[in-house]
Amino acid sequence: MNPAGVDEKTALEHGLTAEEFANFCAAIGRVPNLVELGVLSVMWSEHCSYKSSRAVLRDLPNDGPRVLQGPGENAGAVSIGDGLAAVFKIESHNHPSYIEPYHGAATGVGGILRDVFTMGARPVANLNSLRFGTFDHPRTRYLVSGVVAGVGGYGNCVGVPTVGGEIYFDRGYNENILVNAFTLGIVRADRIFRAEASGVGNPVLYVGSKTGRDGIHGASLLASSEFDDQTEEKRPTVQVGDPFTEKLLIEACLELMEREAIVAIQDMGAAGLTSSSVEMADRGGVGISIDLDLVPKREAGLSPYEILLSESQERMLIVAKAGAEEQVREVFRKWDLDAAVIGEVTDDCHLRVLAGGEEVVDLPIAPLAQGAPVYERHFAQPTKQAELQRLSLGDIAAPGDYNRSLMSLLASPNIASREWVYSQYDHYVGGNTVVRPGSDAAVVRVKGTNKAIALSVDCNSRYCLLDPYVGAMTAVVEAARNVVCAGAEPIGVTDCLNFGNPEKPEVMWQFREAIKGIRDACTALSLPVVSGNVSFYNETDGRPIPPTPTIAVVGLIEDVKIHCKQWFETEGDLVVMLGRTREELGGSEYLATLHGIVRGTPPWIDLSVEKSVQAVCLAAIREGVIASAHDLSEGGLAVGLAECCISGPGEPLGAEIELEASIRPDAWLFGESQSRILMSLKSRHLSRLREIAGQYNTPLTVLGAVRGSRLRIGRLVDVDVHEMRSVWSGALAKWMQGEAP
Amino acid sequence: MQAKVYVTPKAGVLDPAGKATERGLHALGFEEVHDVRLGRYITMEVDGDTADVAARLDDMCRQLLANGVIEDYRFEIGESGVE
Amino acid sequence: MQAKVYVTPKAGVLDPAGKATERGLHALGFEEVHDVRLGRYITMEVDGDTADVAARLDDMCRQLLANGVIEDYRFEIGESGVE
Amino acid sequence: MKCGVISFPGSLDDADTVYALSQVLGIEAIPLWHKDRDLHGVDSIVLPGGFSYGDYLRSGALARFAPVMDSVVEFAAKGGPVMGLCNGFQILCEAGLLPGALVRNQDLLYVCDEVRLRVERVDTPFTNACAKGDVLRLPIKHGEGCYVADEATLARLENDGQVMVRYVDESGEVTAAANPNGSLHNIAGIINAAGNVFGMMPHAEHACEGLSGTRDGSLIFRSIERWLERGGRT
Ligand SMILES: Nc1ncnc2c1ncn2[C@@H]1O[C@H](COP(=O)(O)OP(=O)(O)O)[C@@H](O)[C@H]1O
Ligand SMILES: [Mg+2]
Repeated sequence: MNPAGVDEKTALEHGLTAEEFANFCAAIGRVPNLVELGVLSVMWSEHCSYKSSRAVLRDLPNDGPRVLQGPGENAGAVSIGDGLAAVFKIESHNHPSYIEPYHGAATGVGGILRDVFTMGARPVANLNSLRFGTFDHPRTRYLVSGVVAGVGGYGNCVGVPTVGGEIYFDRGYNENILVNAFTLGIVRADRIFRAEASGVGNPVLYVGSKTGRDGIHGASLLASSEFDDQTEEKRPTVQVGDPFTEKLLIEACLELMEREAIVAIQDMGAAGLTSSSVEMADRGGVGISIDLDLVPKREAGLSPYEILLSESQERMLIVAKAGAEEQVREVFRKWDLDAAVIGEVTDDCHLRVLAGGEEVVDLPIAPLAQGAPVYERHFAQPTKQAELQRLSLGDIAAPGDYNRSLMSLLASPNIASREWVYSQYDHYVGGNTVVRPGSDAAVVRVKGTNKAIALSVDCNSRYCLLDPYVGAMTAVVEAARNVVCAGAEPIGVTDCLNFGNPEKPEVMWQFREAIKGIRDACTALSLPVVSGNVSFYNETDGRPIPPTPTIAVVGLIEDVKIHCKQWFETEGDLVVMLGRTREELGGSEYLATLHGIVRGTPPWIDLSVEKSVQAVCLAAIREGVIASAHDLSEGGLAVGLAECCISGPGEPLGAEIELEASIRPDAWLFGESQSRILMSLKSRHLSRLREIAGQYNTPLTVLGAVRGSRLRIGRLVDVDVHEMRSVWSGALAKWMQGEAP
Repeated sequence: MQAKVYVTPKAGVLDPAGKATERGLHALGFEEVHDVRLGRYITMEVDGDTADVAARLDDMCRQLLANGVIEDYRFEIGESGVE
Repeated sequence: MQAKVYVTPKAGVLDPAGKATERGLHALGFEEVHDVRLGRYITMEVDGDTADVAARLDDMCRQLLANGVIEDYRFEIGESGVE
Repeated sequence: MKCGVISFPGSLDDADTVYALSQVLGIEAIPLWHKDRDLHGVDSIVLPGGFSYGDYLRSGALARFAPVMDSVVEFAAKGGPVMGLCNGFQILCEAGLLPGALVRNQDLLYVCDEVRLRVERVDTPFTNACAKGDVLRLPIKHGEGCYVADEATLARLENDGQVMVRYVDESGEVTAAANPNGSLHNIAGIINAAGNVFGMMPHAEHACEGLSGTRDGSLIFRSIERWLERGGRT
């Protein structure tokens, strides 16, 4: 055992505080050596230990009748009946994607896929949630094209359809973009695999790609410290993804899982071999001993430190049943992949690592894992918050020309059609896609059943900046509403909490407020949060990003045939709106785009009203009384109507809408009041819809009808639908070419 | 002038394409090959004289032709039409 | 020995990647470039002596490294470790 | 009909093709493994889409050396119907069973979309259930679908009617706007001179069940079925 203990200075260089280092030394009764310090530093990094968030995250509801696996495993799982489970999780890859957009985004997709199939689930759908700076920033176009190409490059080649997502542009992300990737998989409920090592003497196998110097101190440390001018030096540590190998790894692992060979399995993500072995041992209350000489390597001369911390992609760690080694090798040989026994499960609850016959690590598991610090960080409302929320509508002039206002909103980067993005993603592979990107939620059929899953991911970070509590609630209810508009019952949530530096009281305040918002919204809608991810230190030169708690909601459709899309179907149908429009313009896209104002309070949410609105919509779709349903979000009623006219695959349809001028017209047209859904239906179904709405005493307004080839709203708006479509659908491509549409 | 640009994966950076190609060559019976690395070879005509063409090419490589994070590049400048 | 293989689009065959790269360079203000062609640059270590390595490389190119329908190839063989 | 569907490492639409054939169209589908030369007595073969061997060097370049391909070449030489979709098309070109090649899309972007295809020939094993000039709706999803060939080859393809399907607009017209990847002459699919090897970029297998709209892909598989039932005549 190499005794050369390290000093405090080295510990600080590894991102530990003096106190943390002292505590650990006390816990193990000696000073760790350099390799052990490397292990400690990644295990105690924010990324792996959740030391700043764990205490707060406890507030999130994560239980419910459908929950099969809550937070704590590689991914969450909820029952969808028929003995099947939906396994899903969302994860961030923000800093790597800023440094190398293509491979950063690609390896983000690869990582989340492994989290899901490591549980035995076949990945069937991906979503991606993206945030970039504005187009006047010199790097934005480079970052957007790289990230989108990377998400597609990996997902398309690995054979999992990318069926939805979101993309927003805001100054606040100019130097710190967000790339959050979501994967959903399907597994037999009684065949869920977990990462809990057990069985002293069981072999530990390493499978997948060989180990190289990739990403050493990459994800773990990158994601745990702010960006500064030193960042350049971290560049070479960015990993490169190999989706082809991942595809083979998926097939090999799922095939092996059909046999009775596996005790526990876990992907090697951030902090690779170290975190996977420590976490597996910790969950099982056992020890693990591995010999680095047996690890398949890509290049010569890797030090024990490098091998333990390497973040080479497409690798998994398996605890197999004693005697099953050959079975494992056989399956991986079939798929032309490496499989090597590198160690075994032990009873001493230590991590022991051999290299060249020498023991280079001998650490007790407990202090590395549960022993990680938990901080109650200080929090304080930003002093400017009240000022930020002050908005006097009186000073805001109503537009002279509402047609032009609508057109410029349709061309704005945050509202324009996302087709430029999702046309670069395969949304057919797997053969289950029912509703492709372009409607409120994607719908994916569950093979072998009549069922389908609806998916949406959402977050309006402008709302979150103005009021993180309301903003986070909105993210939950909008994602749920999107799923409901497709005809699905929301059954589970996963969240990706992207925030600034948690050591800053203002950021911690934003974080705590957001958690409260998610908690209250999920509780009201009885939605369990079964998995998630926290990404702190999203700052550049001290400026935090707008708080961005991204929420993905998974919904269940009992009969795949009974689902709904957002666009108008037939000339002559009635156009109605569920919910009520209030005079709310705070934080709206309208104020930001047309008045350059980002302030005020975001639209308020009455959770009981939201609940009723969703219940009415779901009942109406299930009874088959409505032809289309579209949730109202950015751009409000006018933009929502426009999208219903032009977002369908066929010829665009017009509409004649009456104006209800009870409030100021721009608020009525472009305000973003929550809990509203636009529907179209046959007039003969109106009375039935009224009854349903009545049962939940939910306001229902008949706005007009689908008619002609122009969108007419009172005497304020009158535009040709083809004109609208060409502007809306071409805008993002134009922004990407550097032309403002 | 004629310019030839060579873009290669940085040493140590994973090169899945090279890896797959090496495997393919082995499968075809070319066991004697190893360390296969796949890069790009870009040829172009550039107006201007050697000195400033070199400077411009360096810009092109850094801005577009090579990805400095994972790739190295070098270039040669010669008279047009000469192989 | 070290081998360098150059694979280039045949003259007359459409080279969309080269065209797109040229457009990209022009967009960045490098108007002086034209006839941009995008090819592959493959390096590898090969055991054996020059003579038979050359023959083997030619096989590799014809069978795998180049697609004769749209691409030309040539290669150089040198001592390992020499740039 | 007993249709073989080959799985190469990195094939992605192989399972979907087997599903479309057996579960949707009620046609017997036999999975074929790349390492296995045995064709298990199939009477038709589909090379599915995907990224065989990662498509890292050139799409389709490595797959053509898989052991099963020797049997495919033999099968094709005897006149057996062989169809390559997307990556399968690329493999058939690399294997020299079809002329020309498929290179990066004109704008270098991967494209996933639904396209219109005009059927140029119906006296073939793959299109006899269509009418000449029919406009089919099929999905595409590829990054290297730009069909290229030298002038002589192109001329021969056009003169001998080897162009099977072309990208067109709703009204069936060949336009630049309807061309999703820059393919010469808007070519989406071609057939060999002997008339038994067919490759196209669009995905017939993803347009059989009609989950997200079109069922036009089933026409292609039904054509093969009919052709076989008629003892190899259209
Ligand atoms: N990055 C992306 N990847 C795939 N699909 C996307 C992406 N961004 C947006 N979309 C799709 O575009 C459509 C519109 O997105 P969005 O405006 O966020 O819808 P909503 O406002 O209803 O949540 C949705 O179908 C969404 O899935
Ligand atoms: Mg949204």
